[in-house]
Amino acid sequence: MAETIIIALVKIALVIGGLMTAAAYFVLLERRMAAWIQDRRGPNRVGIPLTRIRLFGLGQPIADGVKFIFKEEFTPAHVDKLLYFLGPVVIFVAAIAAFAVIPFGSTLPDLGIEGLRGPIHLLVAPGVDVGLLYVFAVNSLAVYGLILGSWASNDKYSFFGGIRSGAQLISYEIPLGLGILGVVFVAGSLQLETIIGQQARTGVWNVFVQPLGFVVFLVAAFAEAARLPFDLPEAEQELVGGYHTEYSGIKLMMYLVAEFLHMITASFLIVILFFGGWHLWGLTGAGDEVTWPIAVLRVAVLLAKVTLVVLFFMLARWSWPRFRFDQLMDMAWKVMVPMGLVNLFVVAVWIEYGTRLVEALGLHGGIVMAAVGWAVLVATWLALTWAAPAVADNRPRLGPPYAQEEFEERPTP
Amino acid sequence: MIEHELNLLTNFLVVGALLFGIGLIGFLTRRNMIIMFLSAEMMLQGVSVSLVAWGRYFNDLDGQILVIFIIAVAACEAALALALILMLFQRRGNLDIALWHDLRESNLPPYVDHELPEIPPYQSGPWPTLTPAGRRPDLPQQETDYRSHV
Amino acid sequence: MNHPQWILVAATLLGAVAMWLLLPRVRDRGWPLGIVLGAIGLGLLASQMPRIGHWTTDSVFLVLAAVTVVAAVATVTFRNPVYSAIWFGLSLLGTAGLFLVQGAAFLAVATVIVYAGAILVTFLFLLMLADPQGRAYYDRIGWETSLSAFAGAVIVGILSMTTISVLTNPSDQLAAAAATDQQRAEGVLGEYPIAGLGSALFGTHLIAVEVAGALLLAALVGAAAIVAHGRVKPPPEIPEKGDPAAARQTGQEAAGDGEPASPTRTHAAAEHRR
Amino acid sequence: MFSIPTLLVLVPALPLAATLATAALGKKVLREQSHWPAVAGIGLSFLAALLLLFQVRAAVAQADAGPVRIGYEEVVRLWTWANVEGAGGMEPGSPGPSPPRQIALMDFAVEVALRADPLTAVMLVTVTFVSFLVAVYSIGYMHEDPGYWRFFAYIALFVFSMTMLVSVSNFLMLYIFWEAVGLCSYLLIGFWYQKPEAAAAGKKAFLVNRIGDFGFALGVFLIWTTYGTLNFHDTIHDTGLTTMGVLGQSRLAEPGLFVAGGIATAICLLLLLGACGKSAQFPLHVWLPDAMEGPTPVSALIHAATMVTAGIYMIARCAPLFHASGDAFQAVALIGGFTALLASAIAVTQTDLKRILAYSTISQLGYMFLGLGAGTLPGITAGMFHLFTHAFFKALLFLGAGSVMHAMGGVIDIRRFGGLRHRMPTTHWTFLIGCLALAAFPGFSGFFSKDEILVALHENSLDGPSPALYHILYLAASATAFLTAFYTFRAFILTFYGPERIPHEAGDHAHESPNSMTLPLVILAIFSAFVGAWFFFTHGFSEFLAHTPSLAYPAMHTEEAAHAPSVHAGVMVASALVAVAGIGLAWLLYLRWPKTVDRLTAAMDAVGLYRLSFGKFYIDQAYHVLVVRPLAGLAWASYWFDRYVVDGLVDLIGLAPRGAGAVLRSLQSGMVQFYALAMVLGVLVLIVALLV
Repeated sequence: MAETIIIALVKIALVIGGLMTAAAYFVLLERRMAAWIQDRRGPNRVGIPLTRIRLFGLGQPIADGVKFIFKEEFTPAHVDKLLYFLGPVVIFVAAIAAFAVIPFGSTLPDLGIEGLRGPIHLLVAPGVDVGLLYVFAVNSLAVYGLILGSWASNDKYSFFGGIRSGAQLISYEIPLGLGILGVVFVAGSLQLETIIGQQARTGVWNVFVQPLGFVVFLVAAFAEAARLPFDLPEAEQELVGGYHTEYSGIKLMMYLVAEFLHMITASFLIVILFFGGWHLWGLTGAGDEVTWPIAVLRVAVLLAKVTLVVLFFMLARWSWPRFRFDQLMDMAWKVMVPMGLVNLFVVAVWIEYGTRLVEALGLHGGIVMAAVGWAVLVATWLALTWAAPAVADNRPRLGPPYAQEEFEERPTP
Repeated sequence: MIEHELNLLTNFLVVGALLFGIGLIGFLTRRNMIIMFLSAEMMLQGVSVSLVAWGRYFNDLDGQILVIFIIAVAACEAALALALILMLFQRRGNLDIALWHDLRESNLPPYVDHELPEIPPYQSGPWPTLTPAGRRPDLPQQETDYRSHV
Repeated sequence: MNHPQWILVAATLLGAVAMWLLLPRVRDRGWPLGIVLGAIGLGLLASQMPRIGHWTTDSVFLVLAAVTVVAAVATVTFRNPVYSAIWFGLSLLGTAGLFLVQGAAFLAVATVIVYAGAILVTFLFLLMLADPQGRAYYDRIGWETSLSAFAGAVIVGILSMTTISVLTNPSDQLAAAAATDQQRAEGVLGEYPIAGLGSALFGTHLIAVEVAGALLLAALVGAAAIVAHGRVKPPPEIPEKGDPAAARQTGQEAAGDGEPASPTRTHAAAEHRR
Repeated sequence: MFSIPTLLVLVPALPLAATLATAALGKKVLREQSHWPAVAGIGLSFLAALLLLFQVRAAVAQADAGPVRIGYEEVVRLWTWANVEGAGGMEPGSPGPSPPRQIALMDFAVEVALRADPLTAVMLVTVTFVSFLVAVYSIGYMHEDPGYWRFFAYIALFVFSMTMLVSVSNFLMLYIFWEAVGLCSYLLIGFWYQKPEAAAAGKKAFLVNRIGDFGFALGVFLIWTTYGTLNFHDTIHDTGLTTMGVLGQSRLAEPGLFVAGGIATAICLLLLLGACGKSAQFPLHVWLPDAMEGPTPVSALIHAATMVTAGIYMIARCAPLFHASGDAFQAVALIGGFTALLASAIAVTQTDLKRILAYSTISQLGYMFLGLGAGTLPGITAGMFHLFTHAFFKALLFLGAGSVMHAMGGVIDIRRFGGLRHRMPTTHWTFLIGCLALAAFPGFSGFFSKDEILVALHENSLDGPSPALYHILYLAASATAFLTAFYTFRAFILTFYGPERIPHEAGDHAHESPNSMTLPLVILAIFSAFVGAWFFFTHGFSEFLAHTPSLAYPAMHTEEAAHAPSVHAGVMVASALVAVAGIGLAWLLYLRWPKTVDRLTAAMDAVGLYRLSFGKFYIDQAYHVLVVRPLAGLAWASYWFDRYVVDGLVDLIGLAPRGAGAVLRSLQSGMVQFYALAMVLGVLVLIVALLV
């Protein structure tokens, strides 16, 4: 009992520490990437203090953190004090708590410590049956952090940002769920470990067989993480700083870190659900029995994949302009939800009939399924571009039709 | 272990009853339509807790399934209630349920609050005042106290 | 009526008085006394409830239950509706925890996702949009507080008394109907409870699922229709902050003569056409 | 081509078509030509009736040669209007012997059937002929009336109803057209409905008729329960079995099949009540004089040929029933005699020309009742014969009076005009013929028909069931004859002789009427003069009528009545003397000694007789006091009771919920939470009640 608790505490400490560090350095990475894309240098000076060693600016995150922590904790006079405090705490806690069920690798072999028999799972809370749903639940609580903070700030820019973020996050939770439902169908479980295990066992990553679900999930994950092109809540050109306009100091840091943690969470989920998690063909093996090299390799593969996805996030930030808010909503309800439903339908039909058919025909299930998946993606995409060209049309419009109707004199009932 | 399960059931049922009763009180007394709605949802929560407890006691998944349906129905209810409350709010600019008593008997007078509570005055903080360039700011004593002198 | 039941009656009465003191009234003095009395009443109630078993389980349950119930009380008693909503969210989290204690993990997660994540957030939106200051007069006047508090407390008291008295001395039938731990470990507390839930949901209750789906669709369409077509006129002038009389005045006027045509609005329409 | 069934249908169908055409087209299309459909329809109907008469005559002759039947009849079944199987309530023919042939008695089958027999044929000819002449006359009389088209629509409808009434073969259908005739009379009497008197007269006719109709309806019910059928004729079923009609030939063949005793008397008295209403006999005669308010052609139509004859026809048709009861005929005779005397006594003093004629109509109808009341075949045929002749001369008189009225600008009071014989020669001569006929001057039609009635009465007084009664009635009839002659010529002399006086209302109208009005007068005058003598000396009428099944009833044919009506010289001479005496008295009094009239009047008034007669024996007033006032009082009492007692109770009952509602209304506050709280408290109460 006590050992279990100790192990759990160790895991928690490792996860939090690692995550904070990772978030800090991802900030640096993002700044450097931005500089690279914009053809400037970026932060490259801060190294080890009191020396001339620069280390490519690797000291910058530490300096930023110190600055955040020691800055004056300024609370404006017109805010709702309690909620103003509660906002960043909620979002930070939610962002951290999501990692309770996210695996960082497969397992470690037996350590040989008395009282600790069996392999050690590389996640904080192993065996949670509702793992994926837990992530969603915690993620949905993060909205509170945004809107409470924004409302408590008693500032119109903050409030606009909070309202926008709330609407956006709630709306995109639906395509997010629809995107993963196909994966859950195939794996037959909500546990992330099981999902990875299924992909590793068959050797077919879900991205190959369910590209449509992947597209839906990827877009929704971008929106959930409020990353550009979906960073409406904190659109600097419109809303000063969005929901955290009035924040400073460590509270602002909590918001920023939480935002990065969301991105990291999304990356983990993308990798785990669609890119096979720790699995890499011919390198990591597929079974539950692990040796030390295999275990380390799996962790490395997983983290490498995650890093790649994070890099993709950052790349995307400087590649696409921001959506307008009505386009954002149209995208969620008119494009993503139908696509998710199509994906769900195809997967359900495949599981019900397709596998048996393929077996009867003696074909390779994975290849056929991948062909079907990509065909569905192409067909859906074509249908959407034909049916809803306005979604892809970024030109300014006069607004929805009823806006004109507003000026019509209606008979009072 | 039947003792354990029985005690568990008792405790959860009492908690469910408490939630139900508090929600009931809230529904009856609060005049904000949204709070009334939340109170109604709280009553549903109380029922859900009881259902789950009974389901566990009898080892019957139907209790949990009923709660799932409660959640689904609550979602529908929330959608419609939100739309309706929004409509009502747009018409009266107010969330007070007591304004909506048009269906009363025609010769009854409308409901009027005879006494209104004292509302604490809004605490306005010190606002910065800007002075023209080149002059020393003539700040009031309060603000000069509030600002740190560097 | 024996000794424990008198304690429960006392707890009920205390709870009624405490709720009355806590609920918003015109002159809302006495809420500290209400907190004290409510705490005493809840304590009395808790003292009469049987302990579950191990102290860890007990303490986990008690903490969760206390959080849930206190948050619920705060929900209905707080003057600021935004705070009420936040407290309700906390109450929901407590309920989710209670579900987890019961072994209903899926329900816990579903409650958080649906209630806290979707429903409550949208209502919080509306609250924030409708009353940005949280200082409306109608949140400071309860309606029939004494009678309602009494009725609610009596219902809780009767339910608690009945529950406790029946379940502490269960009839043979009730005791026999209980499942064994073995059964429970294969059923509701099994290794994959969600799988069991899913198969029950889509097996036995398939038609109910279909009906619920149809209901959801209908509610979706209905809500969209209400919002899209129910808009008759723009909201009237939002009254001065902190002036409940003016707010009430506006509301009464609107209540009085139905939907008066807004002259400025017509004028604006004419302007627009020109 | 013109077989009996075709003609039988054509006779009523043509007026009906005329009605529909006039009603549909009259107001907008025909306008001033609205008389054409009615005149053409009724004229053609008359031709059809005439043809029918000849066909029937031929058929009667053949029937005489053929196998022995009870009279002659031919029934045309058009369709079955209603057939309720097993609707009857009594065993078939239970009061009398129940022959095995009677089956399906219990079915309530109402056949729309028309019958052709001598009685119907004669009636049809009379009705259509007089109606045709009246219609022609109306072309001139109603000229420029705003309701011109409406008038002819009503006339045609009236003729349709009357022809149907005399030709249907079912008591129910008879009743229906009985009512239809009443409706038409209401419409026509109240034709000038803007005039309050006309509207009141129409209403009065309708209401008084209702009393008689009610009796008639009860009689029909009683016939149904007694005989189990309402058809006159026998019905031969497909199975070869026969349902005996009430007046069917098979029943007539065996006199024992008629129900006798109290029920029969009740039936007959009820039917008699109906006949009294329709034929204006005492005590229901009061409507007829008031009916003068209608247009004059209407008066002619009602008095002469159509409405009032319905009662006579019905009693003649039901003669076997009356005969079966035994006493009923005496009641008929009593009412007839009394009415005849009463009406003639009233007519003596009246000053309104049309009113004199109206009372004379009542009186002559009483005469017909007397003839029917004799109960013997000669008596009945005499009554029908008098009806036949009376139709001509009374129509003549009315139309003549109308002509006078037309010329005098609507003035009808005989005291205000006089000496018109030079100004209106045609009217004068035709009116004279009519008066002679009415006064039963020897040689004119009225003399022969009236004489036959007197003969029948006289024979009954010699040997019959109650000779004393019939003797008194004979004397009364003779007195009536005297009075009739007197008042007829009083009116005639005052109108056409003496110094010429013309009321100022006449203006330049005081001249002879147009041809369309005088031509019918001439025709009618010719018939009035000669038709009686013709039939009297050929005996054709009585013999022909005797072939009617109802009248061919064996019991009627007592041994001395089997031959044609005898020429009873004594009675004839007496009646002739009486008539001449009456005429002479009138001539003396009003042309020679006008002063004596005043003295006589004063003398009579001294004992109250004049006033009594002039006031029509105060029967209307008596009705007012005896019937109308108590009814009004009762109605007022009922109103008071209903208004204050019943309504008060109801209001009281209504007040209780209102009071409760006033209390409970405050609960309906419209506040959502109030309702919720009420629900919660209710649940609480239930829980507590359950636990305690």
